[in-house]
Amino acid sequence: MPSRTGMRSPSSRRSRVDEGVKAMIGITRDVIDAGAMIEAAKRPGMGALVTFCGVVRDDGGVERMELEVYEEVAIRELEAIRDEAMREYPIESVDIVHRVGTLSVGETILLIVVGAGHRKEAFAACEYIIDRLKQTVPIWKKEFYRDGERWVPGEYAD
Amino acid sequence: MPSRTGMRSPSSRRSRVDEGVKAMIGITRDVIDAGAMIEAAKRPGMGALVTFCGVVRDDGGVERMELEVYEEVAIRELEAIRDEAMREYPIESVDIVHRVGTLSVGETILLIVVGAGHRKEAFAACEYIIDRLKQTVPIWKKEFYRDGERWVPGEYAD
Amino acid sequence: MKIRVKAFARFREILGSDLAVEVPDGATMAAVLAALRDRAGDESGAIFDEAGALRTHVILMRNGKRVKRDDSDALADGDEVALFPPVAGG
Amino acid sequence: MKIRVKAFARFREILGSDLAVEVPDGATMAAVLAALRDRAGDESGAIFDEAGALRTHVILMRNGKRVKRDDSDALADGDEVALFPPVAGG
Repeated sequence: MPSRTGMRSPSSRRSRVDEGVKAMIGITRDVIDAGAMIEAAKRPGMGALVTFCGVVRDDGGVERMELEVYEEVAIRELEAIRDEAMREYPIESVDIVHRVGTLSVGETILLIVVGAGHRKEAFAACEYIIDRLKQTVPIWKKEFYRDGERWVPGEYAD
Repeated sequence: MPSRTGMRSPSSRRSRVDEGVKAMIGITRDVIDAGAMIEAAKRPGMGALVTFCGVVRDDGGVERMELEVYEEVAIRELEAIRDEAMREYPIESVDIVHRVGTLSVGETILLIVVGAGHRKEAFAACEYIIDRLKQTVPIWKKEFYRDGERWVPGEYAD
Repeated sequence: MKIRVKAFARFREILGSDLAVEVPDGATMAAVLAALRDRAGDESGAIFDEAGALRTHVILMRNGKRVKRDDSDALADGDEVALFPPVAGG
Repeated sequence: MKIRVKAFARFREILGSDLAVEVPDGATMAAVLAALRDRAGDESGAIFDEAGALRTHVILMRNGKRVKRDDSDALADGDEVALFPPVAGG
């Protein structure tokens, strides 16, 4: 059984504490605990947290998914995306945890939490982050069906 | 101590089960459990869940907040907003729980969870819902400072 | 007949919550508002202007539905009238 | 000298993961790619076109940085080359 990953007790080896703010950027093989991540992201100046949760979808009979990662590069890209978002939007925090390994339908693949004083910036930054992540972070998914399998094609040829 | 509210064991008297889908629209005096609500919102066809979490902000020395509600009308407005969102966007679920009573800085005032096949619609619908909610749902907030208090002005004269 | 009145936020602080107003059979919203203006006394300025009319930002409901301040329909015994400032939830 | 090669997703299935390629001192990316084409054998068509060039959608990295397929810099012993198809995370 995988353990649960939240920020209070991060089990990802790649968790980082940056710039005096407990920001988590991570790749994990454990279950992602959305509630723990949202609570841990809160700071007194925040009025709005927007969360994106990517989930294994039952897309025409998918039974499970296997995700693989080029980990060193993925962490660096996630950190770069967080830094871009913090520069481009007036937000207070960005946490991103991406899961790899074998996942079943309904399991959380990815959680992004953006905290801000106000909601417009939190929505815009969160959408920016997921769009960028899908373009640049070296992670791949293979879907397994009852009678076959396929690599999910990338959204961008980049 | 307030108990925790999630969809597995909703403690809000106003929880509703609609149209065969376990959608929660609620007003609660209990702590809102974001993780439980996100997990409960998941359906096999969903690939994306976008969550908005409104939080009591320490805005120039706010110590706590008291929220009051015209409950029958608020529930009806929340249901109307959910129905509008489901009609306007290709999404699969909308859950909205708004807390009232006395809250401290950092506590969750409101949680909106939108589930969809794809992310664009989930973001758009979630932002639509919070914008509408702030215009039409009869809830009011009073901020308490060390040396004073004030009613938060509404965003729209409507 | 008896009209139940709900006031919220600043208006609740002025008027109280869950009050009841006695008006003659066939009375309209105007009669309820006049009674509330009297009740508000010195603090009525938050809700009514100098001429005694509801301030423009005040929202008025009858039985949970928005109505205009000059609604001329006769009220019915047991009706619920609500008045409140602009909403600020979320 | 020895160049470490990482391949991901479909390319890992074809080439294996964490392989090493021996090339002469001073060799460039072209030598590594030629060795990988040989290794891929019958399945090289997923990665290389008929003329033996990398397919346009293939992403190539040297020590974690994107490089062009015709990069003419000499590689160094212990360098890590990575190749993979378009990413699909999130």
